[in-house]
Amino acid sequence: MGEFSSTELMVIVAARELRDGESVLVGVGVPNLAANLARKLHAPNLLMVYESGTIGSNPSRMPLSIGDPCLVSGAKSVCSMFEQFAYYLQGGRIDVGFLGGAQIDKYGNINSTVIGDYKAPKVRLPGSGGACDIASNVKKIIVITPHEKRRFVERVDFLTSPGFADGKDNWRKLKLQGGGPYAVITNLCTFKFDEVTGEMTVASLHEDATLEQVQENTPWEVKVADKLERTLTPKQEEIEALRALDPERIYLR
Amino acid sequence: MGEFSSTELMVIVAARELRDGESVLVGVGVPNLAANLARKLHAPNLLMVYESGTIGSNPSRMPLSIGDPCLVSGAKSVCSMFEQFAYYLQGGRIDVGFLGGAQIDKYGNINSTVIGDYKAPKVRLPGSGGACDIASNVKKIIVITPHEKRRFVERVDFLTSPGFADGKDNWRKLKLQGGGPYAVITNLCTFKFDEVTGEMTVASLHEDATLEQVQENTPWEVKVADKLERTLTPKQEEIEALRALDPERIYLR
Amino acid sequence: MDSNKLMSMKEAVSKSVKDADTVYLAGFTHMIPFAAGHEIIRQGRKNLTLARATPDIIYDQMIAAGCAKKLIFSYAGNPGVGSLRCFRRAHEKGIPAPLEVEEYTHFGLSGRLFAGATNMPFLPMRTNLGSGLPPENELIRTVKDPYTGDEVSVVPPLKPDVAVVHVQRADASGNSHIWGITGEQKDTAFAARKVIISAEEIVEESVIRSDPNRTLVPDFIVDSVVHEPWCAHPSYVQGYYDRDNAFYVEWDKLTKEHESTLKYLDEWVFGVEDRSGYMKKIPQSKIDSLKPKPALSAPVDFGSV
Amino acid sequence: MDSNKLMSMKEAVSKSVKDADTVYLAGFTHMIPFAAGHEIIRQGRKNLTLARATPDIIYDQMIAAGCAKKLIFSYAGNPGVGSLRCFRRAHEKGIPAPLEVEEYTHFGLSGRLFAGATNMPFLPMRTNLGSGLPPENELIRTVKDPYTGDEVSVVPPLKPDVAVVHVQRADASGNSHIWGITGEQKDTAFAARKVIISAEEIVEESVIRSDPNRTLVPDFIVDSVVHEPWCAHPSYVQGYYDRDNAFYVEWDKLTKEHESTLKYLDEWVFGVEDRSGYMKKIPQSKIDSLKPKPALSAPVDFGSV
Repeated sequence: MGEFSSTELMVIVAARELRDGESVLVGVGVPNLAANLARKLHAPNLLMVYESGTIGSNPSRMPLSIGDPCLVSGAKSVCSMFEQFAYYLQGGRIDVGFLGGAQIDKYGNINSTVIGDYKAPKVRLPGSGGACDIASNVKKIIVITPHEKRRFVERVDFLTSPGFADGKDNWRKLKLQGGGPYAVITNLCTFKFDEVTGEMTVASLHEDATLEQVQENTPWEVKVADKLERTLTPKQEEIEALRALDPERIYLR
Repeated sequence: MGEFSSTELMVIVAARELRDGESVLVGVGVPNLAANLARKLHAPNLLMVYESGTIGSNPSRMPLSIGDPCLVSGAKSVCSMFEQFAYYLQGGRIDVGFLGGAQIDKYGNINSTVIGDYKAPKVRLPGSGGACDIASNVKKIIVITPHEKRRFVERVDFLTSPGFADGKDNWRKLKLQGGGPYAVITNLCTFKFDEVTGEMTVASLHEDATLEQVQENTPWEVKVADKLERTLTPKQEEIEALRALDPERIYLR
Repeated sequence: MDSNKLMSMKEAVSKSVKDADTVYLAGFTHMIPFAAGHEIIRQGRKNLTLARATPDIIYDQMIAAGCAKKLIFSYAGNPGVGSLRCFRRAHEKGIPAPLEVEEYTHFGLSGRLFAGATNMPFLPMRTNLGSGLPPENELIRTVKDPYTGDEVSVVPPLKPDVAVVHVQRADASGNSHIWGITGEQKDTAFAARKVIISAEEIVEESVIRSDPNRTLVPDFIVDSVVHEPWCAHPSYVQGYYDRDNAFYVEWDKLTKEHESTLKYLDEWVFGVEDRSGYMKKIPQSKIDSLKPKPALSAPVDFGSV
Repeated sequence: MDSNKLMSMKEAVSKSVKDADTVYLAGFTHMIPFAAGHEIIRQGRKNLTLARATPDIIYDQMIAAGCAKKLIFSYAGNPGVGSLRCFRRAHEKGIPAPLEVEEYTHFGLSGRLFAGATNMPFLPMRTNLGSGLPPENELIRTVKDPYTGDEVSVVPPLKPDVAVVHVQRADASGNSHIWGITGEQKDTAFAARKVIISAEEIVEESVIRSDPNRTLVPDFIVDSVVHEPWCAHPSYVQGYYDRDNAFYVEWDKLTKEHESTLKYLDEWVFGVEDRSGYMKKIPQSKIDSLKPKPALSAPVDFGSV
């Protein structure tokens, strides 16, 4: 991949998954870039919502944290933290939520809490924040993550945010109102999820990545979609629009 | 009673029950007069709260309804209807609440819902509004009511707002956070409530009213406090301050 | 998502309100969308379930006009005046048609809306116990508190089919600034499947975005926006007009009989085309007398970087 | 009720914060009351239960200083930067002392505060099920929904002993205008037994009363009012100052070792008398660089009659 970094590739692929008019719960960093990019390119009416309670934000810079006042200046509406989770997320008003984490398994369950044992952690991570709430309530969960063996695991050390549990049948018993995981976007491929089993399935390979590479970096036997696609190469227009969003390359390393 | 009407008497007696610094949930009409009178006389820091969500109101006229914008102009704070009931009443932040109704029994239970049968009403009254919520959550309930036989009843047709249920022991089992009925102020006397049984008890006789008159207008055998008091006659200062609050005599008929 | 949702009240009602819908016209005795109620009457909607904490005169009119089969409420009075005679006539005597009631305390009803707006499974609350209301309403139930073992009263979410929310100012896509007594406006909008915003003023999006904390209803939950000055007459709108109290008092006399009520409806609802036709019938001197003196809020600074 | 509650942060902390209290310094990465945290450290409070959705740098400092025995939280990171090293050192290695944790999702923790603020017996919520959090936290329980029969996750109210809420402007008795990201400020104030308000500006009561919808905290639940400009540095305050992001990045380096952290505390917390002493150590050029361009809200009219 010559003209763009793997982070740039992932952000551009993620931006393409967003539809005009959708409401997106955005985090800081890479998801923020993906949402802003989609807004500039094909989804001008994408509604950006942040878990700090800002609705229809129009940030003048890359927000430094979820509580950055630049998410408020010129926003459509602001509400309290509890109200954001109650009226918007639990209210079923959010179409897409971005999640990340230290580990993910084949059903899209995510760990952002702890490496090792919960009571005697090897590495204590920040924890759920809004992640579990987002996973439980949005129509589509999108995960952006580098494709590394330490991140893709057979079993997460701690299940912070539910994907399709240990399969879609048991997930249904939880009666979460959300639609569950929708896409996992890595530097190698885009996974979608099997409609019946809820298992992660390679849907599209990026650039010159191969199924072998994907398998090498995934500890379980990867399922492949019946119609495996080849991801469209990022266009110059996409790359330029993206770089203009992060001129200091804070996130586009 | 020569120089003041029985309504004026009741309002003045009610105003005296309010302590400086207390928070009072005020209704329109007579309770509004009592609270404003107390504020002018001995309780400048009385906090007036209305169920429409206004806190620290400073109305420039007698409010026309609970939703009168004059309760907002110059108030300390305003919140939504649900928030008023949740943060203030259920939050245990209100000391005194005024209630009225068509019927009251000897435990201070109030009916403001229906005369006759609920399903086939003889007279359909407005219903609880916030009354049951107030009765369940304030520290002291004060009732202002003309002393009439049709209002004081053995058993209310419908129990809208709980007083001491059918006695304080059973009331305790409801585990309401409020303190229950505190005073019933009529044109003849002030009732307080027996600490053990929760029964209405004549605490103070107004002007030249007699226990016989009270008994005649109360269908059960009235209990009398060990130390029965004589209500202080309204002072000129009280009467004048009250009349200035309702110059058009909308409520002071 | 169409960002310009402006249309007439006639179009908005025709598009969003169907027979047998559950309808909630918001406003806790403040900013009651009378113009929407009148348009629903003119369009002859039937079998509606009317929900409002305080039915007020507007639902009295809709009940008299025969729009309603059921009322969900917490205080059915003419605020500051007395009874709602049309409500009572329907409920007590079945005139013009029997009226079913479903009744709560204010906390119970506003709690149902809050639970509807936030999609809570149910709302536990410290009220109802000891009252005669729960035995008459099987939707008021109890659960056992898993922390104390106590019995706790709960109510279910209320999710109206249509909400009409009147606001002081909105932009063309429906972002709405509301101030003064905000009542159940926000909760009603979030609880409902379809939302009609009517506004005293339509302003530029930049006015809304200059103060996002004031936006209680964001555009993406709004279906229609109606520019409807004086929508709330005879009720009040903070900063715009006072209540026409003489009318509230007069309503008590106008509605002594069902026939006299119909005469009012004939003249003031069926006899006009829309709200501007209604306002033309009101003397200018009356209109002038309802306008308040201005009292502007101190500005705040939303600057960030 | 004393209507003038103005005092220094030193007096307010001394009066309201006791050893072993549960303390909540509010602010969802915005308007974090750093000055209150520093004063609590200076006064040597011990065995505190520190509650905050986002512990942020301020609790990292209090943990390093040995004030805390327990942390109640939902996201323990350095927002936008990475880890909170002092939190991790205490929790993973017991340095300077073991740190117990009680952990929720953001909705769970903000829901506990909401339930505390409104004195709800418990709060049912659509989250937690399927997550590994409930098995590790016995306060997250379930009840059976009396309408659907489904299992529903619930959390209990959280009622801190003391809340510190930083606001843009307050009057001397504590009525507080808050705007921008209002986070959990209101809920924290209502949930707590004692409330300390710190404000960028103390204004006349008339300024507050010109816009009562903006008053998220009313005076009668407030115990102390502290006029503390720049209280939230290095975090941000809408309309007043931007985040000192260089410090957030630097904190990651400063805290690589417990000893280097103590060195920071010696200089910037123990080495100054109060917030104004702290601010004197910051170059004017840095202070100037954090000030935003003004962006005033469009006024609204609160006129009634």
